[in-house]
Amino acid sequence: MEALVASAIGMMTAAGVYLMLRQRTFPVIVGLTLLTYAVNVFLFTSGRLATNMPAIYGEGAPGYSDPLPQALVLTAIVISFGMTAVIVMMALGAFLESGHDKVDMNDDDAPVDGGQK
Amino acid sequence: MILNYALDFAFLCFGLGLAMNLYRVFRAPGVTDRILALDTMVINVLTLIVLYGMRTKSGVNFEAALLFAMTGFVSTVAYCKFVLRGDIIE
Amino acid sequence: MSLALIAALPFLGALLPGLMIRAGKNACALVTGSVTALALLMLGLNAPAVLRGEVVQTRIEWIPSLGLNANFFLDGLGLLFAGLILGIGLLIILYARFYLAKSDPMGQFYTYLMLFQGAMVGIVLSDNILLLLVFWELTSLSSFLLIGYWKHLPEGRQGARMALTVTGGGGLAMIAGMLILGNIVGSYDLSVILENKEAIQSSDWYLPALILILLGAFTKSAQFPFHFWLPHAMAAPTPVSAYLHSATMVKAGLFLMARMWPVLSGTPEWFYIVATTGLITMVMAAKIALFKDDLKALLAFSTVSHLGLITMLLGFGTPAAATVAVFHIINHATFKAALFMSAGIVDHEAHTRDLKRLGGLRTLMPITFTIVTIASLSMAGIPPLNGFLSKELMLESASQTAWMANPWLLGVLATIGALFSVAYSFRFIAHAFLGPVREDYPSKPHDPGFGLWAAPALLAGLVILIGLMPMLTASWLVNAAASAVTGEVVAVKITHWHGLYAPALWMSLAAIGGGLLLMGLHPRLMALWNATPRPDAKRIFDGMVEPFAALAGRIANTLHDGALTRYIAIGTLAIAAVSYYAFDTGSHAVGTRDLMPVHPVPALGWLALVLATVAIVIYHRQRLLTLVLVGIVGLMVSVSFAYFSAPDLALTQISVEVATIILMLLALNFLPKATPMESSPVRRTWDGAIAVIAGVGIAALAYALMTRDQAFNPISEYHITNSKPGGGGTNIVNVILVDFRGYDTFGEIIVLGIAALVIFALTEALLRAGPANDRLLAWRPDQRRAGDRHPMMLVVATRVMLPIALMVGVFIFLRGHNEPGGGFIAGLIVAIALIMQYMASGFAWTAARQKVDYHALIAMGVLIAAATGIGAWFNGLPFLTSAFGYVTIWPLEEFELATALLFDIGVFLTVLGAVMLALASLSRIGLRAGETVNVQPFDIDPSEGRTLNSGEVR
Amino acid sequence: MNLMVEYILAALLVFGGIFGIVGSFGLLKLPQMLQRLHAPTKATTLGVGSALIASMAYFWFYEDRVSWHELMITLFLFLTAPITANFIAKAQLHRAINKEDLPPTGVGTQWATYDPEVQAVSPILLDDRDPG
Amino acid sequence: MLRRLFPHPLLSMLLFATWILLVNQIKVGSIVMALILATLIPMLTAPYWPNRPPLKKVPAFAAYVLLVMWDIVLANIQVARIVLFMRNENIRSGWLAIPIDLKTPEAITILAGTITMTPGTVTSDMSSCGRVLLIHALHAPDPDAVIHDIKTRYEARLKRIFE
Amino acid sequence: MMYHWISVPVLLPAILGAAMVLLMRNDLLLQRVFALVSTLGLLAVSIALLVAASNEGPEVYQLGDWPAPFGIVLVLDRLSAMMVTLTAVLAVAVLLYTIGSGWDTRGRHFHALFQFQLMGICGAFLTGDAFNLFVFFEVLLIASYGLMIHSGGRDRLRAGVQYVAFNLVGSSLFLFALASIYSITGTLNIADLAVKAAELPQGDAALFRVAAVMLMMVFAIKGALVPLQFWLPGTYSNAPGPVAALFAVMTKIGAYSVIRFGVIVLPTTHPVTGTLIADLMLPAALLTLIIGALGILGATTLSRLAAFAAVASMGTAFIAISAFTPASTAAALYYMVHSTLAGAALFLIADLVTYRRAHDGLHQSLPPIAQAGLISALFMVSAIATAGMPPLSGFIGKLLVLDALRDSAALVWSVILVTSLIIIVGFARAGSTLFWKAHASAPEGDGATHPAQALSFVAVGTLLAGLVALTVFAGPVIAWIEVTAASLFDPAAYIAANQLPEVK
Ligand code: NA
Ligand code: NA
Repeated sequence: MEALVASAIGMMTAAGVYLMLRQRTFPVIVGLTLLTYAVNVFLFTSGRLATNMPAIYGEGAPGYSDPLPQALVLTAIVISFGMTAVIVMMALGAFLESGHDKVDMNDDDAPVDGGQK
Repeated sequence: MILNYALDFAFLCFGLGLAMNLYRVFRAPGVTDRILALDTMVINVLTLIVLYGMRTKSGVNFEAALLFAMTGFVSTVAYCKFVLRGDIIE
Repeated sequence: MSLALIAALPFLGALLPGLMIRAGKNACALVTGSVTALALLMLGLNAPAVLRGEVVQTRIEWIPSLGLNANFFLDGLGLLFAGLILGIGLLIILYARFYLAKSDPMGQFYTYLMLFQGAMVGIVLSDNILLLLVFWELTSLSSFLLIGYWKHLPEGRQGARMALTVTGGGGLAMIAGMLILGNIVGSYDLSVILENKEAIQSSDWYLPALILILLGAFTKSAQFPFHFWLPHAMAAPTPVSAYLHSATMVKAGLFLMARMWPVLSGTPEWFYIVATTGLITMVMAAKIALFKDDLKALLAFSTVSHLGLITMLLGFGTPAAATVAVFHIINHATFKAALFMSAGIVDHEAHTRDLKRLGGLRTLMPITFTIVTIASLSMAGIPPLNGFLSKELMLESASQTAWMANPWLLGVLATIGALFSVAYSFRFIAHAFLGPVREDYPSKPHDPGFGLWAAPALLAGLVILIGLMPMLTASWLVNAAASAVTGEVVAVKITHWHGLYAPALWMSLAAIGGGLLLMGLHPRLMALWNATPRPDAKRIFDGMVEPFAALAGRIANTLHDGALTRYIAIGTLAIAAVSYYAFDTGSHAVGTRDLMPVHPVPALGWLALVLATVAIVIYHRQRLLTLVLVGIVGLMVSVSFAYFSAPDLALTQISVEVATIILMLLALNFLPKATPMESSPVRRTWDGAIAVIAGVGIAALAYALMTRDQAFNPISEYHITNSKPGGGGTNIVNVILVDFRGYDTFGEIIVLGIAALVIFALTEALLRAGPANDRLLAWRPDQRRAGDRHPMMLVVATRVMLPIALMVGVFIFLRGHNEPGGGFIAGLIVAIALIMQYMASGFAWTAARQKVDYHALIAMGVLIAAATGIGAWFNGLPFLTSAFGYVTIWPLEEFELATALLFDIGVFLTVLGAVMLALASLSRIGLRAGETVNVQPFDIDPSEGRTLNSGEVR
Repeated sequence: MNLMVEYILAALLVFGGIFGIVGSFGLLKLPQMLQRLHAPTKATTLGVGSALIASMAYFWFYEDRVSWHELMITLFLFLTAPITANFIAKAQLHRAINKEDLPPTGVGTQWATYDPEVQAVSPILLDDRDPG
Repeated sequence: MLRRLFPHPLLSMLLFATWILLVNQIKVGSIVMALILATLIPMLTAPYWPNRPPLKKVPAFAAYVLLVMWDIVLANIQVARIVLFMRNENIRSGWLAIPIDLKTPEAITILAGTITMTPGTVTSDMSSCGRVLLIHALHAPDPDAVIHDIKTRYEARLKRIFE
Repeated sequence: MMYHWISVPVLLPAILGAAMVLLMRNDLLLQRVFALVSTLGLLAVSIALLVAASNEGPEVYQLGDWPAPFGIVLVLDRLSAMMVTLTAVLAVAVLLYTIGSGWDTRGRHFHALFQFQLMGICGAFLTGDAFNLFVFFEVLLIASYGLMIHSGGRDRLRAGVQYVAFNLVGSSLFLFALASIYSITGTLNIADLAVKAAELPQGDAALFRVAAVMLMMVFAIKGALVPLQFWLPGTYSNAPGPVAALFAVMTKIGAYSVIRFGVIVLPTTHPVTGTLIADLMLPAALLTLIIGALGILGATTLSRLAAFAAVASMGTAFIAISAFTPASTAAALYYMVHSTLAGAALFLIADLVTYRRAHDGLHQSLPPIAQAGLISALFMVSAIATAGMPPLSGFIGKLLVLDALRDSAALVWSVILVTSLIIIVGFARAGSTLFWKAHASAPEGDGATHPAQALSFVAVGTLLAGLVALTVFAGPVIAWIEVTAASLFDPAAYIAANQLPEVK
């Protein structure tokens, strides 16, 4: 199972990185989302894998999986949700301001050096 | 114990169902098919969760299953509304 | 203390002109002059002791740990230089008062001048080489301001930059040299360093230190090949030139060589570097000076030449030569300052300083003519003026020194230098003042008022005085200074006549004769000179600096051109490479943990996840489809959390998932629905390779970590043990969230709250007048839109489902402490329920019926969470210390009252408020884009058999 | 008794499994999109319902605790399935089906999905106020 | 007063039951909590459900629910047969337009939902006057029979219950 | 003694930020007053903490009353107190400038975001927990996203997207690193990490090294270390002036974290990581300095020049840090304080210019601006400071760095000194174009008239006064910092303050 989980993390990372290297904001954001999934699962696995051992008293399970990474992942999920919301909105704003959704600023009408404030 | 075999059978059925949904997601003439496949997938997955709960004699994931049903519905409607109108909250 | 005060006075004085300028130019000049005079007076008070051979010291601790202290000392050399700086400074102040035009901001000028003066005084009084460096670089800075004083002149700006570049750069080299010196000796105090000649010259670091320090000295003193900046600095107002380029700044380099002479000189390295450089500079600059038509340029190159002369003398490394150098420093200061000021007077009166346009001024400006004649003859080395005295001694020294075992080379070359010197000095007099009076001066010249010629006249007087009575007027100073330089008692004997057999006599005569000859040949030589292509210093400098600046700009700006994709590619590769290196160089033991068996259904889930991920990459150009596929990935991640015993995570992941997708759908409405294919196959291959590297790396890391046991018992064992007894909850994950690590959660909800605020603020900005707003107003849907915005079935179903969902939310919230759930998930569930309502009947219709202030929700949430945490203070416990108890209130069952629950309410409110505020903001963008608001919950009313909400579009 | 319960449970599971797979299979097999819509809407829902009931009963009889959550889920699915189907059908109508291929409403009006009138909205524009 | 307190009594009952289902226990505490929530939440959501459906016969409604549940089972068997055993080219799918007499949105929604969940039909759209439903039938060799079936079996009952 | 006060630098801005959103969302005056009062309060508290930290050893604040390493702790030591105080000083100046220049009127929620930003920064400095550091990184980042795009505009938004995207990669890397660390050591508390990491079994070495470099690279992103510096110029030059000024301390958070972890958890004597970090960091830092210097020389706008100056200053700081000796760390800390103030001043001055010229291009000569004399003087001072010319603290800082790195003098000194020259030339070119060339193109007094903006000038003056103070009192300041650095290299007190249980 460990190999499957690790390869899934790797897949999501690779796909995320590939999409982040695209030239439009939308795939970049999707890429970031995928990377976030990968990170969350990776963080989760730092408590090692366990089935049927939820970290809850009185479930009658033989033991408890490590609850700490779970709490950390929860925090990470929430934070990345906020971040995703912000970048989605910023990408929309950039699109509305410029009329296109290119990510790179070097190959279009925008002056490289900031220009008009 | 026959119940175990039945459970295995159910696992098999819903698992195969999941696989079929997956195939449909990839091979679909249009996005509506994919939305439908995803919707069905959610249902199959939540069933698998419940079956897994039976196998492990634990109900700890049932809220998750309930939430899957809820969110699956909301997201299906959202995708459809997007296809229909573009603006999903207008 | 008094020495520090002498150094500080000019700086304090720098503040005054700006304040006094309102009181008029005279007051301004007077104040500035008084300060300088006061400093000079204080210096004078110290002079007797110094002349007695004592060293006056002042020590103030500044940065003891660095060895940088405000230590000053005054010996003969310092006295000489400080006297020159302050004395000539005083004259310059007087001169400048009358020189500057009405439109020139005089306060600024004096401020810069005083800054410069302070820096110079600081250099010559420093007993700490780091302190000396401070002042050294300050002279570069203040001279930058002075040279660029006439902002409107491009040459001024250019000259200032050039001077700063060269001298500042030299200064930086000197920093390194000084640090090395300090490291060799173990102290940065000059008085200590000067006593460690052995240690320094035997060190491996001697040569680097020497070169670096000399770089500083040579650049400052405009020695070959760094001489080019000085003529361009002539764009400065003449008082500046007179001050900086005769008496002070350029002499700083000489001062430094003299100062370090006891420890650095005497080695072959010193000799060949310093003497050779000086010699080349002397000859070359003298030759150039001859062909300059601009009076100030002529004087500038002459200065370079004389600096070369002095450098050469110092380079000889003998006490005698060093003494001559000291003497010539004095002489050069007097005649050169006088000449510069005179040139300024000519310029001031005739409005030109071009020798081709001058001539015949002798009768028009007799006073100036007299001064110039005296000073020029001294410069030419004509007896009995002071220039003659030192030049003769110089020739003598040169004739006695062998270069590369060649006994006569130095003598010949020195004579040639002197010869040119004679020629240009005469040319100055002849071409400016002699000859017929012309009719075409740009302005009718006549002698200026006393104020302007007083200072040069005084200097000319000194030229004569020293020339006639060197032993009376100068020898004491030369002795004191030379003793300080050489470290042995010097008692100089200066005479006009050294006897017929002194080679210097013949060399001198040859120089004068040759000079006159050259003078006669000048027109022809000038033609030849003009016909010879020469490298133009400015062009060469520009040719080096401008392309370098352009190259620098190209490198930096090309690297940072806003290509995020490249940034990420480079970053990813760097991270991967460094991580791989770190792994490869460490020892790794393969994990021995028991692996978990693979069951078919989880394997199927894995397959779904991987295939969906692959599909995203393949289909990523179809954006809606991408989001559907992201939904699958999210679903699979969420269900794997459920499978691997993390129900809380499953709940959170799936609800965040939906909220994210809805946000992205809302944004996608306005964005293009497809991504164009833009990258080349090569680029895609590259990107793919980078992605694979990252993916494989992370997968390998994950696998390696997962299959190994933790080296130590994880801290979570404590959480597992203490969750119920210490935290009062049976859901350990939740207790960690709201209690053990409640502080994380506090930060996390603030992140979410901020996200909503950012989205709100951004929306406001987009909806202001501007391109975004224009685009929204002109926006038309880019996809065909179906009728029936609010289908009835969904609206009706929502009427039942919304309450149920809210109930689920409450349930999930209340049980969170003990079972999967909690404030965060509950907040999301309620938010999703509301989203359902919004999708059914539209945002505006829904929001209008429930006036909830989302800002307030967020803020209340944060405040409740904070207040809960702070409550613990009143029990003397730290922030976020929880309390819980079990309470029975009839008719309710026994239930738990925990502060953590209150904290969780804060979480709940913030999450709800944040999600809703974000959605509200996006909906406002929709409204601006022409969405309208329905008055009925759905569009079709079957009871009346008609379309509700109908009417005009927009 | 126990055996009886076990057989009933097993039957429920098998029944549920069959319908579950029929739903997904239909999604694969049927040639038209709207035909495919039928399969999961009904079969899967029922299949899931059976499985959920089986689970509920299982916990009731074997684990000695009542788990009503399955009932909640079932209820929820039955409530939402028609809405989902309706939306997917509407989306398919909008995307891929000409209104000429549909029967007339018979009352003179159009089908809502195709009717621009239904898009038409109230002239009352809320001012663009701060909703938060 | 009571109307303000319980704008939708049936909803409140449903919510009450929901809470009990959620907490998995019938104790005094949970009942009190269920009462509180079943009162509060409908009050909170009342603005979104402005009208009050004229649900007249609750027992009839219950009977209707049972009927539909039975039909769902039948419908599934029927669909399963078509999916599993019928060759695709033999499937006679088609569109039906069913005029309806119901006026209440809630009733129409229930009817539409019922149609979707029962034999071979899916409610796909509605006419813009709200008087005709567009139904897709998976296999309807005899469309009129289907329409008749729907009108008598479901619509008539709903009409009795709601109007 | 100061116990509860340790939490105040985080709680005060957090509560005020929330209160602003709740109560004074639509009243700018009230926001300004409260923001100022609260920031001054933060300054007062931080100074009190600084005094306490100077007089006593490290003090640990156990949040939730849970002992370390199980709960999260705040650690007040000299370093964290210093950084918090620096933040507060900077915040006061930036706030004054914002109010004076009216930047806070050009968009919503400036003050709330500003307070949250302060909360994040202070939280990052004070925390003694690695994962909590991540959380506060995110707090300060997301607030910075909002501040960066404050008032919107095309280029700012597009640069903002890049900023966010790149930092999200950084955040992901942070989590990868933290997960690896927890996976290996089972702990998150920094002191506990220090103890446990030193006793790792051989088999964990390679993985721990990977985790360590990943963590350090996260900090390198924040600290704009080559090749992870790309995000900085575009971000800083497109951010509103006062925001860019506030960001001057953000890069220092990266440097701070490198010091905190590099010295305490991963010292060069560490059996597993050894000099790995140091070896990798030095070349990167040298390159950073070079890139920054080239950028300054080739800058096309004043704000980009300021941005590259920030890169260069980080290069210098990291050069010092990379030696990982008490002396070099002290040099780095002094230089960080200096460059925070100097960099901020430069951004504010750039904003003063930009505001008056409506453009801050360095290639166009435009009419002279109002108050050119004063502004050019301020520019000169900040340029001197930034370029490391005497007599200001930049020079002292550079001398300290040079002195501390005498062991690798040939390379390091050459790079630092040559880049210094490049920087000087760059500043001279920029200044003479901006302030001198303008006079060539139009007679003085033709510039548009602008309100005096006294507060803005007070703000810049405050920062420059800080630099002067840093120079004049360099002796005592450096002495204090040397003690701080020494205490970092003897982490026993830091670890003891955490009162860790025995390692099992
Ligand atoms: Na608790
Ligand atoms: Na369905």
